[in-house]
Amino acid sequence: DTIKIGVIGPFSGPFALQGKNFKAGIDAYMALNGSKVGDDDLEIIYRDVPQPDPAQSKGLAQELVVKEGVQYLAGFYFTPDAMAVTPLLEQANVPLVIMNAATSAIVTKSPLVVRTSFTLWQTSTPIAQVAKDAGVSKVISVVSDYGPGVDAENAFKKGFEAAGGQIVEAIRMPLATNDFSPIMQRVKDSGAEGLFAFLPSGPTTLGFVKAFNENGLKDAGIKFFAPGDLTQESDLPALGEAALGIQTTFHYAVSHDSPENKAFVEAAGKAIGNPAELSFPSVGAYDGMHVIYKMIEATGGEQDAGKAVDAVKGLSWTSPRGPVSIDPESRHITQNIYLREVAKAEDGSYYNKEIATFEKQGDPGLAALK
Amino acid sequence: MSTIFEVRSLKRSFGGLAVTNNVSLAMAPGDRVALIGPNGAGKTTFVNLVTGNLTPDSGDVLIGGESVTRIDATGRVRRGLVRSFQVTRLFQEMTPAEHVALAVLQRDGRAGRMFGHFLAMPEVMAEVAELLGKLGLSELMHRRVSEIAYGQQRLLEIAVALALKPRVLLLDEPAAGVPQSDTGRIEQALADLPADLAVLMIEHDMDLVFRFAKRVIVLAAGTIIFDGSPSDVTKDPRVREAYLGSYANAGHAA
Amino acid sequence: MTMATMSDALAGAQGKGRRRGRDLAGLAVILGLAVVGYLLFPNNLALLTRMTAIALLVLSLDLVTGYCGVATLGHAALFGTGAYASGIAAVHFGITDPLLMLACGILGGAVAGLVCGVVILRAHGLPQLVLSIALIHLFHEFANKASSWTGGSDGLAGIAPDPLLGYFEFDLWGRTAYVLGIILLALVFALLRLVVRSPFGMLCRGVKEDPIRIRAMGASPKLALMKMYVISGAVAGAGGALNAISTQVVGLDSLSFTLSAESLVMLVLGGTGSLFGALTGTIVFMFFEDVVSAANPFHWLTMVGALLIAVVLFAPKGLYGTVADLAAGRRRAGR
Amino acid sequence: MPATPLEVENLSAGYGPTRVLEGVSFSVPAGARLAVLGRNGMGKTTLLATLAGQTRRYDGRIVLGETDVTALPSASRAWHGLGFVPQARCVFPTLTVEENLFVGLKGRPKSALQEAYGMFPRLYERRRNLGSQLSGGEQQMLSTARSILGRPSVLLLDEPLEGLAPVICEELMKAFAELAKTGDMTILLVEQRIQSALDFADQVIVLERGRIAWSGTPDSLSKDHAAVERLLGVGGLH
Amino acid sequence: MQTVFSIAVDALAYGMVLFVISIGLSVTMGLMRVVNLAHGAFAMIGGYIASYAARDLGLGYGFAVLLAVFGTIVIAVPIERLLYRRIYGAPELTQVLMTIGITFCIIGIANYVFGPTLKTVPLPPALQGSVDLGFRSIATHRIFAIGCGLGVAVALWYLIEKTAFGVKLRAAVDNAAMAAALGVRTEIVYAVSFAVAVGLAALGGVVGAELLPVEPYYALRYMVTFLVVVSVGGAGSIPGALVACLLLGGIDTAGRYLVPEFGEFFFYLAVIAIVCVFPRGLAGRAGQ
Ligand SMILES: Nc1ncnc2c1ncn2[C@@H]1O[C@H](COP(=O)(O)OP(=O)(O)OP(=O)(O)O)[C@@H](O)[C@H]1O
Ligand SMILES: Nc1ncnc2c1ncn2[C@@H]1O[C@H](COP(=O)(O)OP(=O)(O)OP(=O)(O)O)[C@@H](O)[C@H]1O
Ligand SMILES: [Mg+2]
Ligand SMILES: [Mg+2]
Repeated sequence: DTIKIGVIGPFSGPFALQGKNFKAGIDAYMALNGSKVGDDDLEIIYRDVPQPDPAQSKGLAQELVVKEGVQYLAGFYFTPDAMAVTPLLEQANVPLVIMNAATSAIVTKSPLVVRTSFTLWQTSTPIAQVAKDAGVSKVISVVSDYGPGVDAENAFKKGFEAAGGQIVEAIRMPLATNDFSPIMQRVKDSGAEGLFAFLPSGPTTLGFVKAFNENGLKDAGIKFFAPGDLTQESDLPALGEAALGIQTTFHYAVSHDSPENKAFVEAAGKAIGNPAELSFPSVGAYDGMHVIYKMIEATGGEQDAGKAVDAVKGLSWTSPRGPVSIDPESRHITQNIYLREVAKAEDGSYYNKEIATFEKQGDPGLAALK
Repeated sequence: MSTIFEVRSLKRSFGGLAVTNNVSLAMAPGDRVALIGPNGAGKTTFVNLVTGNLTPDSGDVLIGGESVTRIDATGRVRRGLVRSFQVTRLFQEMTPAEHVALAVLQRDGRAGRMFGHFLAMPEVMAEVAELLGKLGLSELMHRRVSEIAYGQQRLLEIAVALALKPRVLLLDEPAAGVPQSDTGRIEQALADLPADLAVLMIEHDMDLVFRFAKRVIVLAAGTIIFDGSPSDVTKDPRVREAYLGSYANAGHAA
Repeated sequence: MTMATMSDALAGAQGKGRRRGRDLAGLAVILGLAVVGYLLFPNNLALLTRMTAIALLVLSLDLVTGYCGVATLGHAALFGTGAYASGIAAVHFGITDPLLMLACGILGGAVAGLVCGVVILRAHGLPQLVLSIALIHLFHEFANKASSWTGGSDGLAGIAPDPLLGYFEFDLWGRTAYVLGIILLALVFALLRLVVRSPFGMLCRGVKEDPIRIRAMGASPKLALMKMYVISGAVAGAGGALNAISTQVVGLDSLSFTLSAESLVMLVLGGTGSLFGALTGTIVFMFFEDVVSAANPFHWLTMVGALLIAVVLFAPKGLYGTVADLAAGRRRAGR
Repeated sequence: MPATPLEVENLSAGYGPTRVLEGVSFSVPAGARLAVLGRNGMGKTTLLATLAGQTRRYDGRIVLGETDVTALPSASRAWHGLGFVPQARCVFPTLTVEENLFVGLKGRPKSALQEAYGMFPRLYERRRNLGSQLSGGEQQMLSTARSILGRPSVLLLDEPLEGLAPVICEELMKAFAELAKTGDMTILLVEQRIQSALDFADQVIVLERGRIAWSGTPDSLSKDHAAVERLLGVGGLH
Repeated sequence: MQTVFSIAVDALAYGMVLFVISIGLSVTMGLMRVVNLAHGAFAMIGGYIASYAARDLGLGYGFAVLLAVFGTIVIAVPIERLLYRRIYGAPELTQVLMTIGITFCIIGIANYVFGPTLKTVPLPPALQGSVDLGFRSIATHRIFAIGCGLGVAVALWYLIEKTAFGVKLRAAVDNAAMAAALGVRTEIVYAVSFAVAVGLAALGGVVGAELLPVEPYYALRYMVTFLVVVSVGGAGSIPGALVACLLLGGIDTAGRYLVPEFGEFFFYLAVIAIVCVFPRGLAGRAGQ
C-alpha cells in the first residue's frame, strides 16, 4: 500500500527558506532510510501556507485528510497554523508531527501531537546560565514583539533571575523594525553589560547585528547572547564578520560533529541544492520523519493514531543533533542544547562552533504554563 | 418687496488677488438677474462663495433672511439655493434619467432609501420624463453621460438644477457650449419656472442675457460696477469698454 | 412628451423585469455553484467554506471600493474584528451558539466599520490608501498586544461552537459550516442587491464619481459613505465570524495587511462595482491559487502573478466586468 | 506652401462600436477659413478630434500638406503642422500658465511666449497660477494661445469663443482672421454662434448625422433659409 | 541633550535611506500616475545585480552600483513596453493588479534563480567602519546614503521642475491626449521617466541594502513603507518626499527609542495625524 503523509509549511513567500528546509530534511531522511516502511510505500504531499493563516492551514489539513487520505500530518512552521489543526486530529484519526512551531502550549491541545523541533523556552533558558557564568550580572533583553519573542524573554528572565542576575530592561520591539540604531542607543543607555536578543531568523537579524557593531556596542564590550535563531546557518554568509563571537544556545548546528550529522548534512545538502541554505528546520523535519517511520512500523501501516502516538512515547534515538527522546508525558522532544559561538572556518566561511553542551533538556515552558 | 437672497460685503482673495471685493446684493422672489463681467472678474468665485464651495474671508450670505454663512454646501442646497456648474460636473457612468431621479429623490429626502428602484417609482419617473422631455433629452435618457455630446450635457446640468426645485437658482453660463438651435430650450425651461423663483444667471451670450434679464449686474475685478436695467447697461461707458465692446453699438438690447 | 413618457415607462418596466430576472439568476447561480462545489469537491468543503467567508469580505470591500470609490488596503480590519468578536465571545464569554457568534461578528464588524470609516473618509486617493494601511496595522498591533484576549500571534484557539440549531455538528468534513456559509452568502447577496440599486446605492455611485456634484444636490457624501461603511463592516464581520466558527481559531492574519491586499486583488480581478464581479474574483483567485499551489507548492506565486497580468491585458475591467461589457455591447448591437 | 494644406477623403470615425462620422470628404486651400456647423451632437467635435488623431478612425484618408498623416499618431501630426484647440479646453491643471504655454512651443525659443501674452494680456497677469485655478474664460484663452504658439499650418478650433466676454470674442476673431490672411494658417472653426462663424468664414460645411449635408459660401448659406432651418434649427439669419 | 542629537542623527540617516529607496516611486506614482507596486521589485533586482557583481564577479563597488542601475533599466525597458504601457491612464486599481502581478512574478523568479537566502553587497573599505561625530559614532555607509539622498533630491528636482523634459512629462500626465496634440511624444517621455524611476529604485536598493537586505521577498516586504512615505509626502513632489522621509524617519526613530513596545502604534498614529492635517500629503500637487 501507499501511505500518504501531508506536510504543511511555508514553501513560498517570506519564509520559503524554512519550507525548503522542511523538504530537505524529509528528502534526506528518505534518501538515507528508504522510501518504504515495511511493505508500504510512502508518499509525501506538500501544501503551502506562506504566512501564518490558521484558516488556510485548517482547510488544507482537512483536504489532506478527507480528500487525499493522508494518515499523518506533519510540518507546521507557525504556531497558529498548528493550533488550527489540533481539533481535527481525533476525528480524523491522524497524528500530527510538528517539525517546527515552537510555542509550548501546542502539545497540550491534543494527545495526538508530537513535536520534534524545540520550544523557545527550551533554547533560551540555558543561555541565562551562560550569561551568568560569563560574569555578566546586568542584562537588557530585546525581543521582537510577538509570541515567540515573549516566550524567549520570559524564559531568559526566569533563568537569569534564578541564577541571580538582573534584567535591567526588557524591550519588545515591533516585528517590522528595519533600523535598529535607536534600540542600540537604548541598550547603550541602559548600562547593561550584556544583551539578550531574540528576532525571528531572516533579514532583520542582519540589520540588528550590524547595528550592534556600528553603534559601538561590541567595542564597548557588551556581550551578546541569543537563542540560535539569530545566527541560523543560512544567514551566516550575509552576517559574516559582524556576527563573529556572538554566543547562542540552540538545539542544532549544521557543524555538529557526529557521523549521523555528517550523513545528514550531505544528504540534506544534496536535497536542498545549495548547502548554504541548510538551517535548523531541516533537522526538525528529519527527526519528524524518523518518528513517523516508527509510528508506521508500530501500526503496521494501519491507520490508528492513538497506537501510533503511543508507540513513540519515550522513543529515543541519535539524531543528527545528538541524542534525543520523546518525553512520554508531553510528547515533546528532549534534547541537548548547545552553546555555540560564531566562528570563521579555514575556508573563510562562518559557522556556529559548539563550545558547551546542556544535556537532556526538556521544555521548561510547559512547566511555566501550569 | 421681500428679499429671498442676500449677500453682504462678501470678500475673498487668492494670495493677494482680491477676487471678490466687498460684493453686496439682494434678490427678491421672481427676480431674473444676469451677472456679467469680463473673464476672470470673479463671477464663478462669487457663486462658489455663495453656495459654500469656497469659504469667504469675510461677509455674509442670507437665504430667506437666515444667515447661512456657517452652513455647508449641502445645507444651503436644502434651504433652496441651487447652482449649475460652468464646466459640467456630471457622473460620467450614469444616465441622464439617473441624474434627474437622484436629484428628485434627494429633494424629497428619499435618496437614502435602501430598497426599491427609481424606475419602479412612477411619480419620480413622471417628473424625470417631463424634465428631460422639456430639455430635449428624452431620447438619451438611458444612455451613459460619457456617450452624449457636450451640448447635451449642458442641458442635463440644467435639468438637474431644476429638479431640485430651488428657491434661488444660480446658473453659471448655462448656454455656453449649447448650440443656438438649443438655447431656445433653455430659455423655454427658464420661462416655465415658477414665478416666485429668484434666478441669477452668469452668461457671456448677450442675446440670451438681454432676452432673459430684468436686471443686469456687472462685476469687474471683483467689484460691482453696475447694477441696473438691461437698457441702461449698454449705455454705461465703463461696461462698454471693459466688457461689451462693439456689441453695445449693435443695439441688440433694443 | 406623452410619447416619451410612455416609451420610458415601457423601458422601465422592461428593465424591472430584467433586473428581477438577474437577481433570481444571481441567487440561482450562487446556490447552483454551491451544489456543484459540494458534488465536485465533497472532500474539500473547508476550502469552499473559506472561499465563502472571503467572498463576504470581498463583497463588503466592493461596497466601499467598487460602489463608493474609497481606496482601501485595510479592509481586513472589519473582517478580523468580526472574527475576533465572535471568537472572544465564544472563548471568554461562553457564547458558543453559532448564530449568536455570527451576530457578535456582525456587530463587531459594523463597529469596526464605523471606526475605520471615521478615519479613512478624512482623505482621498493615495493619502486615503495610507490611512487605511495605517489603520490595519494599528488593528493588527492592537490584537497582538491584547494577547490575553486574542491569544496574540499564537492565535485565539479553543473556539468550540455548539451544533447549529442544536442539531448539526461542526465536524471534520465541514458540511455544517459549508451550508451555513452558503446560506449566509445567499442572504447577504440578496440584501446587497437590494441596497446597491436602491436610491441609496445610486447616491453612492454618484459620490464615487463626483462628491462635489453630490453636495450641490444637497446630499452629504460623507454621511452616505459612513452608512455604506457600516453596512460593509457588518458584511465583512459576518465573513469573519463564519471563518471563526468554521476554523475554530482566529489568527492575526485575519487582521493583516496581506489579507486586505489579497481581497483587493480578488475584487479587481473579478471587476469592481458589481456584486457578481466580487464573487467571480474570489472564486477564480482562490481556486486558481489552490490548484497551482497544490501542483507546485514552491513556485506557484509566479503563476498567480502571470494570471493577474493576463487579466489586466485581456480583461482590463476584470473577469466579470469585461464579460458583462461584451454582453452589453452585443445586446446593444442586437437591438 | 502647398496649395491644399488639408485634404480629407471619405473619413469615417467614431467611438468603439458607435460610428459618428460617415464618409466625410473635403479639402481646403491655404489661408482658408472654413466654418464647420451643425446641430447638437452631429459630429463636429468628432470630426476635429479625428483630424487631430484622437478618436478611432474606421476608414478614409487625411493628407496634411504633402504628407499622408492617416496612420500617424497625434504627436506626429502636430509636428506636421496641425494645431488643435479642443472643446473641453484641456488646460493642464497642475502646470502653471507659463508651463502650459511652454508645452505648446514645439521647440521654439522661450521668448515666443510674448506672442501669447500680447494676444491675451490677462494670461500674463496670471502666468504663475496653476491651470486649475483659472477662470473658465482664462482657460479658453490659454488653450487657444497654446496652440497658436506652435505656428500650425492648419488650426482646428472647437468653439474657441465659448465663455469669452464679447470684447474678447471680437478681438479674437479679428486675430484669427489676421492669421489666416497672412496666408500662414488655415483655420477650421466650429462655432455655435452661427452669425459669428459666418462673419469669419469664407467657406462653410454643415454636418448632419456625421455626413456633410451642405457646403458652400457663407453668403449662399444665409440665403438658403430652408437649409438653415433644417440643418441648424434656427429660424433665420440676419 | 546628547540623546536628542543622537536620535536626530539616526533619524536623518534612516530618513535619507528611505528617501533614496522610495523617491523613484514618487516619480512613477506622482508624476506618471501609475501606482507601481513593483517598485520594490526593481529595487530588489538592482540589489541582486550589485550583489552578484561585487560578490561573485569581484567588481568594485562603484562599478557594481552602475551595473545595477543600468542593468535594472535594461531589464525594465521591455517590461515597460509590453506591460506598463497598457496601464498608463488606467484606473488605479487596475494598475495595482498589474503591478502586483509583476511583483509576484519577479519574486518567484528571484526565488528560483538566487534562492531564498539573504544577499549582501560588500562595501568598499572606504565605506566600512564608523565616523566619530564627537558625541557618538555613525556608520560611514550611512553618511554615504545621506549624500546620495541629497544628490538625488537636487538632481531630480531640477529635472522635473526646471527642464523642458519635466514640463512635458507633467503635461503628458495631466492629459496625455492633449499633450500629444501639442506635439509631445508621450510614449518617449513616459519611457524615459520610467527608466529614471527604475534606475532610482535600483540605486536605492543598493544603497539601502545595509538596512534592508536583499532577498526574494524584499519586493513586497517593504512595499508598505515606500507607499506610506511617498503618499505622506505628496506623490510627485521631491521636497515633499524629502520632508516626509525625514519626518517619518524621525518619528519612527524617536518612537523606537522612547517607546519601543508601542513603536508601531506611535508610527501609524503619527501617519494618521499627518494625513488628517494634510489630506493631500505634505506637498501634494494641487489639482490632483
Ligand atoms: N484657487 C485659486 N487660486 C488663485 N486664483 C484663483 C483661484 N480661483 C480663481 N482664481 C482667480 O480668480 C479670478 C476670478 O475667477 P472666476 O472663475 O471667478 O472668474 P469668472 O468671472 O467666472 O470668469 P469667466 O467668465 O472667465 O468664467 C481669476 O483670475 C482666477 O484666475
Ligand atoms: N465618447 C463617446 N462615446 C460614444 N459616443 C460619443 C462619444 N462622444 C460623442 N459621442 C456621440 O457622438 C455624436 C457626436 O458627438 P460630437 O461631440 O462630435 O457632437 P458635436 O457636433 O460636437 O456636438 P456639440 O455641438 O454638442 O458639441 C453624439 O451623438 C454623441 O452622443
Ligand atoms: Mg466663470
Ligand atoms: Mg462639440
